[in-house]
Amino acid sequence: MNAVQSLAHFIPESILIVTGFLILVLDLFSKPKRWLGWLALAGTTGALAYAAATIPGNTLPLFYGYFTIDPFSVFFRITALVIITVTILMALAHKGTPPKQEGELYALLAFIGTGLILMAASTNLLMIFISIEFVSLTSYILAGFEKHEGASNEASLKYLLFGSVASATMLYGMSLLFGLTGSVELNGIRDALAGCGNTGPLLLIAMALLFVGLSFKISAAPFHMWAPDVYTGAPTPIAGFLTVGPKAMGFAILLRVLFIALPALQKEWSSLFAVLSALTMTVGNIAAVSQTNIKRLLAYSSIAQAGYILMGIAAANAIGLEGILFYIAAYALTNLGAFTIVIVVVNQSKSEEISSFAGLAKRSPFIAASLAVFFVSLAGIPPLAGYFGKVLVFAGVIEQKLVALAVIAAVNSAIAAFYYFKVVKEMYLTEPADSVPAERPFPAVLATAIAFLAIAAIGIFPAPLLHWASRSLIF
Amino acid sequence: MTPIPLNHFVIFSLFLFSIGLYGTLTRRNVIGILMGIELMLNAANINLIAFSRYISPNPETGQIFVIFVIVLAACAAAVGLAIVLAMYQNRKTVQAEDIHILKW
Amino acid sequence: MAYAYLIPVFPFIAFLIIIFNGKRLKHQSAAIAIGGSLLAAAVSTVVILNTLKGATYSHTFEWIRIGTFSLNFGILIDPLTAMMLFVVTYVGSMIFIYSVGYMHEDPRFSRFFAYLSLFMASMLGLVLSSHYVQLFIFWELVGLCSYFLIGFWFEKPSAAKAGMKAFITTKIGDVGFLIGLFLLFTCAGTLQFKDFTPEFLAAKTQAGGGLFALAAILIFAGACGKSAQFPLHVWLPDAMEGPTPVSALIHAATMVAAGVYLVARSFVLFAQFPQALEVVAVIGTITAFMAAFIALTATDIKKVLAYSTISQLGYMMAALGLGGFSAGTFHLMTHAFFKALLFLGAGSVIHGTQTQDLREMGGLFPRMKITSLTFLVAALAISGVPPLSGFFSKDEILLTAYESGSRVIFLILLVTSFMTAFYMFRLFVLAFLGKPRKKIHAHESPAVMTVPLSVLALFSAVLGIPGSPYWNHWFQGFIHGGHAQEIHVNLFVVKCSVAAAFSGIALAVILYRFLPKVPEWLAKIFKPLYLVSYNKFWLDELYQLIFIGPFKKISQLLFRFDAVIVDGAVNQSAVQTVNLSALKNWFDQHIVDGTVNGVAWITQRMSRILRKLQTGLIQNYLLILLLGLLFTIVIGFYR
Amino acid sequence: MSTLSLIIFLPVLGMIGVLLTPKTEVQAIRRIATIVSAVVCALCTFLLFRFTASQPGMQFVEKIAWIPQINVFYHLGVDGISVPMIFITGLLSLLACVASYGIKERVKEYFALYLLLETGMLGTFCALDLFLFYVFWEVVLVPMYFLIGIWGGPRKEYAAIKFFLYTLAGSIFMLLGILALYFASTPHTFDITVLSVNHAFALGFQKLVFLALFLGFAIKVPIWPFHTWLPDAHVEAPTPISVLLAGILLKMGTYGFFRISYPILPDAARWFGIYMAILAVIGIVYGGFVSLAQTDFKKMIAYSSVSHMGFVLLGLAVFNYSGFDGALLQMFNHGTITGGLFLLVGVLYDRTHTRDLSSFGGLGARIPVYAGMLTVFSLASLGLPGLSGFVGEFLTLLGSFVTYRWAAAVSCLGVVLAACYLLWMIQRVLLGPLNIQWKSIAEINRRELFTLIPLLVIIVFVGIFPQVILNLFGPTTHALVNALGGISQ
Amino acid sequence: MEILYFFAKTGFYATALVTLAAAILVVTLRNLFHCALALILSLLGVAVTYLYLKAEFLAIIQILLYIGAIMTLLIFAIMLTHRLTDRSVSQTNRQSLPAFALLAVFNIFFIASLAAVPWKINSASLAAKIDTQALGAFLMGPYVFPFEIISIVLIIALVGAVILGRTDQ
Repeated sequence: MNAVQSLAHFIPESILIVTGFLILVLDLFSKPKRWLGWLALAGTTGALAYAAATIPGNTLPLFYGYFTIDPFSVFFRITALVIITVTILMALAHKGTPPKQEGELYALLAFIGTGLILMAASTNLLMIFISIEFVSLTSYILAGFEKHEGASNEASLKYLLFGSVASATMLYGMSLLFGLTGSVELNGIRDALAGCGNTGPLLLIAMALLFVGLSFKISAAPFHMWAPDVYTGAPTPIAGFLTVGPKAMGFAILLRVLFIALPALQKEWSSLFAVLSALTMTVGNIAAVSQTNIKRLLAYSSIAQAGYILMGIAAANAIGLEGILFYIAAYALTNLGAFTIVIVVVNQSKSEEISSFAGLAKRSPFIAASLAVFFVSLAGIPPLAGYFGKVLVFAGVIEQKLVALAVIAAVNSAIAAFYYFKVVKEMYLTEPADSVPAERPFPAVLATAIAFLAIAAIGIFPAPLLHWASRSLIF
Repeated sequence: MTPIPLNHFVIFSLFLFSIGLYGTLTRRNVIGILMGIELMLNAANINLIAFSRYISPNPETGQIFVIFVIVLAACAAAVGLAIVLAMYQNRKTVQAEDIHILKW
Repeated sequence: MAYAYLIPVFPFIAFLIIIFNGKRLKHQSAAIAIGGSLLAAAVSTVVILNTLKGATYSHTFEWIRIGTFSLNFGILIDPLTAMMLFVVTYVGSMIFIYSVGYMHEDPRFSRFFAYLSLFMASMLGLVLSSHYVQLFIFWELVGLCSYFLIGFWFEKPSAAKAGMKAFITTKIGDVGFLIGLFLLFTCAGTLQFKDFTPEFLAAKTQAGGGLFALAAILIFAGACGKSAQFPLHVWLPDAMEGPTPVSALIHAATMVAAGVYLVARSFVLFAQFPQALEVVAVIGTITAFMAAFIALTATDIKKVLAYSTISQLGYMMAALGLGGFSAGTFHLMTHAFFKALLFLGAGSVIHGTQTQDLREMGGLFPRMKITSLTFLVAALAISGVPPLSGFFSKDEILLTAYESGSRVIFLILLVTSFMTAFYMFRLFVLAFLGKPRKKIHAHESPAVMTVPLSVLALFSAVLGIPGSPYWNHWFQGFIHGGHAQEIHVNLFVVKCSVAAAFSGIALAVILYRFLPKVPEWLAKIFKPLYLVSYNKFWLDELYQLIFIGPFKKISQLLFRFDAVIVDGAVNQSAVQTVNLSALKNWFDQHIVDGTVNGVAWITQRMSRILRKLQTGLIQNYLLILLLGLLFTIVIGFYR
Repeated sequence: MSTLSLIIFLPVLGMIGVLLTPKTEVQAIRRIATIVSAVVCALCTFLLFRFTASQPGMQFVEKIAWIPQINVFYHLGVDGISVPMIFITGLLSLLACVASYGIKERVKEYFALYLLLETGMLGTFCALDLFLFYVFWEVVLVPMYFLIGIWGGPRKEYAAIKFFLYTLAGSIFMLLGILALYFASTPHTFDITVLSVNHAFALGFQKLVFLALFLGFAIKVPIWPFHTWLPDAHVEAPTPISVLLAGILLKMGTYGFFRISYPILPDAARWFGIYMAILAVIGIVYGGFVSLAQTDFKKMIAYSSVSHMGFVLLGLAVFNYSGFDGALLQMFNHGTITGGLFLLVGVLYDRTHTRDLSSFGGLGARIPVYAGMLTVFSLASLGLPGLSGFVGEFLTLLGSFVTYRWAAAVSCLGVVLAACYLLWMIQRVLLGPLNIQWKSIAEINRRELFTLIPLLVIIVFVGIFPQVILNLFGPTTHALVNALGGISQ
Repeated sequence: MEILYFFAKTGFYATALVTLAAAILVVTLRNLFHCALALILSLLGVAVTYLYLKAEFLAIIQILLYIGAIMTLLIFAIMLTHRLTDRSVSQTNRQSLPAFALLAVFNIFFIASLAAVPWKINSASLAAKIDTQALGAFLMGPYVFPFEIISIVLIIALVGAVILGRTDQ
């Protein structure tokens, strides 16, 4: 489809881009900047509404195939828009953004939303690289947004360095893949590989190099080392965003690469991801156990969650893939909800230590209950959304008879429950230091409510989402 | 005429890549690390162009890819230096070993 | 005789009325209890009269049915049942009446009668049972009542302990009983009494069920517990902590006889397997002798009677074990009356003197004439002085022993008979004759106590007659279901028996009435023997040493095992190691305060290692990235 | 809404009601919770009477597609195995609710969680879909964590997290087993009734799945050596929660064997029978010995549960009519008896604030009604004939004797030990000279009696007329035994 | 002609050697300023390599854009580190040995694998001539979308650099 025709299907992204530029412009003339956030919110909501209302049933290779709208990318497009909407709400609730820079923050968030969708809609190596760099570059900036905070600087810098090395490595892998197959189109790569049948060892090296970049994006061990530091140092709303947004889209790309371009190597990569999955969840969970900083705990938790999602890839069967999509949606909502609560609490206590959650249940029962529900969902306890995601990926693994992985994951789930409940314990079982109820900014309440209701609804009626996920598996 | 064998380009780029990676791993200075990254990107670029020329049915693919890579590298350099600058303002250091308040 | 089920119902109703209205009823509860027992006695009388005419009755209903397996409970009335009914209702009623006087002052008067009624109901239920499991149920219930009544004065720690000891000791026997029942059931496929006929057993044995003897012996274990047979007899002397009427009713006349009843009831089974019978005989003989030997030196009036009871129960067991079905049951009946009488007499003495120590008594005869006389009757009866009841029943046992061919058992039983006479009269002399050894304000008990004494004395005196040659051994025929038994009188045995009785009496009277120094002197000469007797063969101590102590040890050990090993071996060892290091604080904070099992500990440990990797230095991260890359490649290659 | 759904979700409605009530309105909150529990209890009783015992199949079936993509159904139904459990759950929930009036802190949260717990428990016993079963199974977990953790004793946090993690770890393995079953079946299904009929799984597979499920169930029961969470949880939990824990939660484990492991994995079940019997016997004897060593009243009862649940397991291990019936009956009985004992411990603890057995003594004279109650429940617990405990133990032992003579024989030691520790407990609490400290201790009050009398009635009734309840589940268990190829005796 | 090719080939290998040598200097020299110079040399070498691959436009881009960017880098480096570079401490950290070892392993793997690769040389492409005009047409044609996206990225980078880089007291 040519560029002009394509624009008709590019409206949600256009809305975001226009919103971004509009904010950048308005920012110059406006002293109070808060309303710009609401403007951004309006933009993302509008984009979301439009995207949700116009779901094309077939595959649309927009812009000469550089932006593919298919059920798969639609799923991630809507996920991305939800993520970015909630992130803007979080940013609105967060205290600590330098007032001067607020406008740019919302603009960047609007832009990064576009970047996320690009990632999901990329079907060739070029667009994959560009969109990843798009999101990464914006993320580097966002992570360092509170530039007077040493931690924020450091997070940003580490993210940049690690991200750039990973990107360069990935690019090197891409170049080899290009050389081995003569194509940058995922379809072309598949055809080339299917044709030759004999997959040389260099292909494996290329694949490994490529996976470095993708694994960096989804923070799979051992390419996760940046994640805890960055999530801890970045401003909380950004940290929340980073744990879900780029990760979710990273999975989207990974799925496309694996299932479109590299089905010929399925044996190789499925066992590779089985190992990475086990390693990732184990590392994430075990490291999380001894954390005392809530953001850091959530950072490791999000690493572990990536490990669970990888189980679906290791399984590489229908239910596992449905599980991945389902898991990503559920996990995104839950984690964003949890970070929202962290914002609320940290706004007041100024401390990110878990001890600042002490007795929260008495001070602000609703907030505490919400966080408890989020953690229960993350721990995979029914009947909440997180549970069903976990069941599906477990199911995928079991169907493939990867018993060892299943057992490792089971043990990990128990370990995970321990640290999630460490926080729950702090909220419910420990006496509060004071009885001042936490301040509840409206955007935070809204974000929490969205997350809460969504995960409860998905938990009790998982069928629609599952249905959607299974329908979205058409690349 | 016999063109230069493709493998020679690949090996050349491999070495360049390795040297760049080595630099990122060992330079104490953040700017040094960034330089290493540039070398790695260039290595990839050589590959892309070489393969584009030798293998791809669409010989422009690699070149255009490289153009985008170079632009993105420039963007990354800009952002990276901005971050380094912000860092330097706060912490008065650009030594990688001093950047470790975030750990564990 | 369909109304027979009413027999246990009356006392049970009495129990229900009293237990729920105890506070309101106060002393009226005695009337209700006595009413219950008398009604039971009345109905029993009708039943017994019917039985005497040769009628039997059985009725069953289904209690539990699981698939093809069912437990059909019901009522079985045959001569043996009739005899037991007679004993239980008559002796029981007398003791109920007696208790009104004895317990008059007690604050838990009504509670006492409630328990007594419950016991009566359970005991009657036991007697009427037509099925082993049904019997077992009532068997346990009488045990429970015994537990309650022994510990009736539970403020006394010794009483509370005695109750527990009784319950647990008998429970051990009961477990044997229960396993025996299971075994019997698996062998025979039924547990109905009436199914066990010699033909049936013979058929089953032929078919290959060879475990019957073991089942019988295990059932006998239950009887051992209940009837205080060696080695489970240790609870009975302690059970004397209960009020004396309880001792009389439960621990002399009825409940302890239930073991004998059980063996008698299962006699067909035992008779089929000589090995089982042998065990019964040997245990009975040992018990008879041992208990009598201990009784020689006991100084507590009730303890003497308790050992005497054990000894007499051993006698009965021995009789059954030697094949003397009628001899054993006959002695059961006569013993119930005279032993109840003895206990009640002793109770009267205790009531009158407020002491149980023989060494403090003496010279009660003039002050407690009725008590003394009735006691004398009972003592003569138990000693086997003709023509009182005990003579005939005991004589038959000795005859059985003699004819069984086992001379050793015969001799031992004979010696036991001698000792019985001796310690009985030692007791009688010490308590009633001579001069008071201490200032005690003895007085005769009220009529409500002495009248039952007199009635029981009457029975004790004449109850031997139905089984005597004068009635042509009518009782023996009756108990065998109307088949007249050929029993020839063996004059040698009679002579021996009479000689033993009289010599025992004479020796006791001489030693304790006229030569009071000699017993002490004898005790010194035969010091080892004396000590053995006085310390009851050290069995309590032995049990403490080999059972109770180790059990407690095991339980403590297992508890510690549970806390230490099962509950996180790693964890605990971790505590130890970590205590040594400076990590203690960390440990307390994270482990003791958070989690505590081994997995958690390992997790924490690994967590720390992982934290070490997370140095915060970006280049370390990058190095790991490179490692990861190689790792990935290697996995790809060597998948 | 149909009966079962109503039973299951009424508590949730009640929870919402409680949540909507201001937290200062303590009376109203209690009233809502009590009324809801009472209605549920009434419905459970209704269910008990409307249930047609002679039919072995499922009744009151409800089946609605829940997650059609993976064949998950909201599938409820009851048979003879679940009906008694549902009944006792309804009953104990009501009684424990009344017993919860003693809770003074954070009442609103308490009752909200309490009602959620009730839903989970009832749901577990009604679910006929493995997926649904697992959901309800886990729903029990979270409220329980809070109920122990917030309202528990001094070491509540430790006990709560230990309970939580231990059970969770087990149940995740159970989930793996469930998923394996799903994939092994063709067409893929979670339906317990379908899986039970259609079992052509290979033995190796069965064993593996059985082990996975076993881990989940065994921890819940708890089977030795997975029991160590139990004493801690019991000791720290508030009285009503201990009641539910002992009375119902433990049964969920053994129920799982009856409902899932056995019908679906018959070959593995038979293969593991002997090992289960061994564990059962160890549990019985071990629990008895360890109970004997306790000085803490509650801990003693807790360990006695290990012993008593051992009997259930023993009955389960023997594959014959009397074994299974005995096991089920023992489950039912243990619920009533141990529930009652925990209530009684609570009554005493409320008055004395100690559970140290050595600090009591002679209370029998001071509070005779309480003493009577404690005695009767203890006697029932030690298996006195005439009370319900005996029948269960008897049938279990009888059944096990048929299959494993040695197991039955050794287990009898547990019977003796039960007598030892319970009577010793009675002696230390009720008998002996009165400890002067408690000379003005108050007699058990009417509310507390209300919580005990129904249990007492059941204990006596079942003790005397066991056939009534045996009829209830007999046809179902016998059908199960037949399906397992066990001995029809 | 042959000799010309020979020189051309030799020229390529010489360029490659120089490039690699310069790259090694980049990662080993102590003085950051010297490193930057070496980097320029190295990038120039890459540009020459592009010429060998008949990508003249790319070579120009490489020189203009890359060297431009590097100049910026250089300026910042000097600006920020003129005090730091004088330190006589090593500019490499303690990881050099493991890094070297791991990279050596990687290279061995790589080269070993490389030998086995049957490159499918496309002679049509080899012969094809891609001039600047054609590239421009491609960029404005099928590649317009990535091109537009890149422009957004550039703006973002610009905004980001401004936000993070500006000093606002």
